[in-house]
Amino acid sequence: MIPLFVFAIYLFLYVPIIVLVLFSFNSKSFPSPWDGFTLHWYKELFQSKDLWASFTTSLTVSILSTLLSLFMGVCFIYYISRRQKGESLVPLFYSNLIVPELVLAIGLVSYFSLFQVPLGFQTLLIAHTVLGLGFAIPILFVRYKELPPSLMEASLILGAGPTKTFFKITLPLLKPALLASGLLIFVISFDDFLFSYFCAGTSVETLSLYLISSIRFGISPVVNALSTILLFLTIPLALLFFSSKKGTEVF
Amino acid sequence: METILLPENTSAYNRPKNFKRHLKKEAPFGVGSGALVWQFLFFYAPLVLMLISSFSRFHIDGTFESFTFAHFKQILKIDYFLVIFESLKLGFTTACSTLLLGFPLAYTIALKGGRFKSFLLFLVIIPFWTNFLLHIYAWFFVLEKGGFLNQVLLWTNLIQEPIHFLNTSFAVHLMMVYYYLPFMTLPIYSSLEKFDPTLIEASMDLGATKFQTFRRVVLPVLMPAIRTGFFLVFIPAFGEFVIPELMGGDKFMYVGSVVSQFIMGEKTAPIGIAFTVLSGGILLAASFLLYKGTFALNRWLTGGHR
Amino acid sequence: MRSITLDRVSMTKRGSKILNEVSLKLPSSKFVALLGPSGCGKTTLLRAIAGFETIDSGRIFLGENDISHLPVHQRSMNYVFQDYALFPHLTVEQNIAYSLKIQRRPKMEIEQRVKKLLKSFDIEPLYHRYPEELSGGQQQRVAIARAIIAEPHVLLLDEPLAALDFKLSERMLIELIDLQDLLQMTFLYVTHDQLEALTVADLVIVMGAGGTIEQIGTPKEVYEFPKNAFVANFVGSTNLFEGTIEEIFDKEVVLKSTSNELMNISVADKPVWLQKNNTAVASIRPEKIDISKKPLANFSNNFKGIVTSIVYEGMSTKYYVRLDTGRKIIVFEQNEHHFIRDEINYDDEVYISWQKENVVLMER
Amino acid sequence: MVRVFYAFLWVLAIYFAIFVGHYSPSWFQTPVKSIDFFCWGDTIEPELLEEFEQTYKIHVNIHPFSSNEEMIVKLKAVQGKGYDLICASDYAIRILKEENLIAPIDHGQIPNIASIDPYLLHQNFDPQNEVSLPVEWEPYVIVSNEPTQLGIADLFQDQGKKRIVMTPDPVEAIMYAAYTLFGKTDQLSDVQLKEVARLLKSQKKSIEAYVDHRAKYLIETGNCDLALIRSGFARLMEKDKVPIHYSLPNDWHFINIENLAITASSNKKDEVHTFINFFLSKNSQKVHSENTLVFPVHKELTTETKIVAEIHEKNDPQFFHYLAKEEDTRDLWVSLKRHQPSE
Repeated sequence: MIPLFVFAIYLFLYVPIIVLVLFSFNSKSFPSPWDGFTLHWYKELFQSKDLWASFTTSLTVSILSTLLSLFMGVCFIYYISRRQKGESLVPLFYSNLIVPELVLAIGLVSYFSLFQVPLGFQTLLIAHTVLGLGFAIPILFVRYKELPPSLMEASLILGAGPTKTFFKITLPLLKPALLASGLLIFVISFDDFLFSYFCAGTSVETLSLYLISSIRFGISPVVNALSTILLFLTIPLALLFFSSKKGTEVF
Repeated sequence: METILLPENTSAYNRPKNFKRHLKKEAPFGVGSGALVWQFLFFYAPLVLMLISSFSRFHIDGTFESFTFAHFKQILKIDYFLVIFESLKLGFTTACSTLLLGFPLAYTIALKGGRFKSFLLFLVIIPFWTNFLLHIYAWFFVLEKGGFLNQVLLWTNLIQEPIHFLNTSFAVHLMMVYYYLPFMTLPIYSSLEKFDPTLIEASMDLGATKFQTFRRVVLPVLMPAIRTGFFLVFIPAFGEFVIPELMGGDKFMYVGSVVSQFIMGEKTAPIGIAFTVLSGGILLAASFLLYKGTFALNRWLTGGHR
Repeated sequence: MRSITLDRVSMTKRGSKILNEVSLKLPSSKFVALLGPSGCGKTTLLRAIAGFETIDSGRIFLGENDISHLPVHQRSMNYVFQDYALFPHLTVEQNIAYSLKIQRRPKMEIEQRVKKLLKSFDIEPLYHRYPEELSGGQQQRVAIARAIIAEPHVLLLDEPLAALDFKLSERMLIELIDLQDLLQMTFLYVTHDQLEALTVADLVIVMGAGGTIEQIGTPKEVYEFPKNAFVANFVGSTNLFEGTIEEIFDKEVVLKSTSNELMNISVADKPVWLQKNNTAVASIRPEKIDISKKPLANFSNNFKGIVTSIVYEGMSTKYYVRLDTGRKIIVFEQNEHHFIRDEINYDDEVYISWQKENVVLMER
Repeated sequence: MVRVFYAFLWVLAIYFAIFVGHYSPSWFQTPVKSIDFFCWGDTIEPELLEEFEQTYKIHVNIHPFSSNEEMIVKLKAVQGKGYDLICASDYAIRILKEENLIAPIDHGQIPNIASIDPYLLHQNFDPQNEVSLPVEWEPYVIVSNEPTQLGIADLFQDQGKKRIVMTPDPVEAIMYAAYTLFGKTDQLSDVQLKEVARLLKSQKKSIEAYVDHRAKYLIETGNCDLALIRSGFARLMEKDKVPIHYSLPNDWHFINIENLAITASSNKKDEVHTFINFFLSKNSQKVHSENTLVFPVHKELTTETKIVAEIHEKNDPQFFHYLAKEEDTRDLWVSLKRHQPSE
């Protein structure tokens, strides 16, 4: 039923993950083959303070940047719902996908150093929100254009003012797109490496920075344990993303 | 919905334009301008300033000194161009190989998936959504000398002593394909979703073989999606530097690695910026050429003019 | 109930004049049909009255006050959309109660009025369902209920029955007529189906291309006495004879058509353009023409021709006849022969005749 | 015009939301005596800092940097303001002295100087230790998975199938190659630089990776056989019971000394002197060296290992510094990395 070639691709995708998860339970660190089951690495994982510090930093940055991007996205869609000529401004946001992240990251770093802005939590939040806007506005706009205009007109003629119409009709109908783009921005911001590497400076450490320093140092099964947990945290998020019908169209 | 702007020229609204009236009229712009301000302040301004600062020298304490071509002079050397070319090659090979793998994958999921369709797609999404450093880490386990792959090969005695996979360009390309596969698969998948299979039947009825159908009907219709997927992989792959550093034992130099070394050294930052601007420009030119290339390819495929 | 008056409303969009100095005064609490070919600007006119489109010049009045510059939500009128525009994320009950909730009416009153409407539209069991779960007819009823619950002065309907099948739309049409009688609310009903307009409306407004009003009148007037060729041809089908006026008698006129048939037409008054040998157009309805194999006596106009094609539609039959003079005319005959008659079939020679009173003479 | 007004409102809102968050913590901190220490991330352990704060009631703010170049540029940019004490490698001390960004140290206030291993004092970059005092040091060793006695020159010879791990720092790599070709040199001519480049490129085909941290992993998993890295890493592997042998190169002893220096602009000289004295105390040195496996400077602690003895006996330590202009170093490194040996 599923051709062998595709099965091979899935194997290619999942062998490293399986090996990774498997060896998070191996008692001895990797070089020796399977040695014995242990949860030792998970205990050590929960004791390592700075890992969870970086985890919470990443979490707060992603959540904040997602909320900020969505908030500004919704405001922008409100402006478009009130002034149709606003739609000509949407292409301004398409460039976020065209310009390579590296160029934007370097641009931001030099921009901050030019204005003596200290690199830290704020600069990282700014960088991630710029990224978020680049996703939020196009996705919300596509979904907004899909709504039949007669719905908004119906609400207006029934006595609701343009603002009330936006909150009672347009916004609820945008919810699936909000959920889809919100999740997407959260994941991209949480897993982002480039912006953390350049814009976070030395005072803030995100999960990616912690990972890169521990990987540069070498193998430690604690990272295996962390990966297993992160994998199982992603599954509900992906299920949520799938539940909103609009999910797959986002690409 | 037509704009319900109160037309100024009509009689009822010729009262003197006081500030309050104007404030009310522009209120929606007020609400919406947050995103615009953010976009200008933190996207367009940095890029423009980056362009300017790559041509200027600053005093130590940051005040503007003079326009100079010095930064560029330091990087207009053959090695740096070869580095940029290397990055273009890396981007291109990654994009092509992900296309070779991604297309059949997307095709199978979309058209042959049946009941498992969302599950199969779900499996593609998971690696895409977890932190890619974990996957690099996972590949260490697989590729190293005593790694999983070598053990399997040894066990099936296809080889006598372990092959050297890690810290080679093979490992770099393997990891690039692994990381960028979902970027290529998902756009093609979403356009295959909308692809109506009757086109295939129609072409078959008209006597086209499976291959001809594929070449004349399926491929051209999906060309826009392939183009999106291609650039969704090509542009970021060009700027990739973590994968080559970790998987390639930092033996290779790509645009990303050059820039990350410069930017980190404060004194060398302007050179790094100049190099970013230079490579960004070349990337844009290359993307433009490739973009045109896909149209030419499309014309060749269909014989049409689009 | 107040009604609508338009005063020289005109609007251009993307260069073409959609509404051209439209002025009309709608009678209050009447069922008015706005009829016209697609693209003649009737929907745009309706949307302009509702406020969805801004007019370039002219004014719109509801009763006495000028609402041309009021925003949509302050014009106390309502609109039924062609695609119903029911809010997908709200239940039927919430959809109907929407306008009252906006006006922040007390909860009890809302529930009570919604229940009453649900009962009268017999969609009682649906109140907890979502729009996409309903059939076309049910959605239409909910849309109308939602529009009238706040008792607006005017209800604007934009081809509400276009999406329904024939049987259902006929039934809905009758329901609409009863509803209008009950509410005594002014209905402005846009349609491109002239049959629908003739059956439903107390007053018909026929709009021509270029956004101008061709004729306003009762259905009978518009059908029997079209003002010009366009109205005649658009409302029901007709046979048009262009020609020049040969003689003028006191009650009668003889017209020589371009294919030189001579036809005498009885004329009530003598409009100014009725002069000897200037051009005019005569219109004779197909059902007003009699057809038979044998020549018929005491008809004021008689012609001979050959049947070129026959369209049998069960209740009625249409004969396409080419006269000796080469002109093609359509004859419509109800199949209610009580006695057997000789069958008229393809290629037969027939005699065509009609009375001069049934011909309408119109300006060129 | 109103639009500009609204846009400006947003700019204010953003500025307020983003930047007030940044500066707010400093408003709440109770003003206690504090000094600003500009150093590597792991120069000093948090527990030592707490101990120092308990005993002397001085809080130490750590400002981490990731390379000597970054530290030098930042100090120049602010003319040292905002920092009281810095920790810099040997060659950086020479540059800071020339730029007179660092102030003389009052040896009188630091009794612990007496306990510093004399061998580490009076080095050429600061003969009288006038402006700097060593706080930790590390030699560079060759690590391999079987006992061998190699020199740096051997690493450049063809090692057959053996895989080598080399330093990621261009300055170090150039010095290794230069010393192998021309012996002790201070400055390289363009011709010599080209030869260095050719040597490094010829070595590349047996190079496994240019890393320092990950050398430990590559040796553990048998991916490479030889590595030229700092002794700290080698001792870490020894601690993790990895079967390796490490020894000083038999031709050159490269060592790196980290030194403390007081910024010229600092107005808290007394607090800084007490901190330096504290850091040089036997206990702090012991805790620090055990934690980071670097070699302490304290006299009694240094005699532990045979490597230290060997260095003392040879007494010819080499310190890393630029042998060529920064631009040429950079270009060489880019072309080396881009060079594709015909594997």
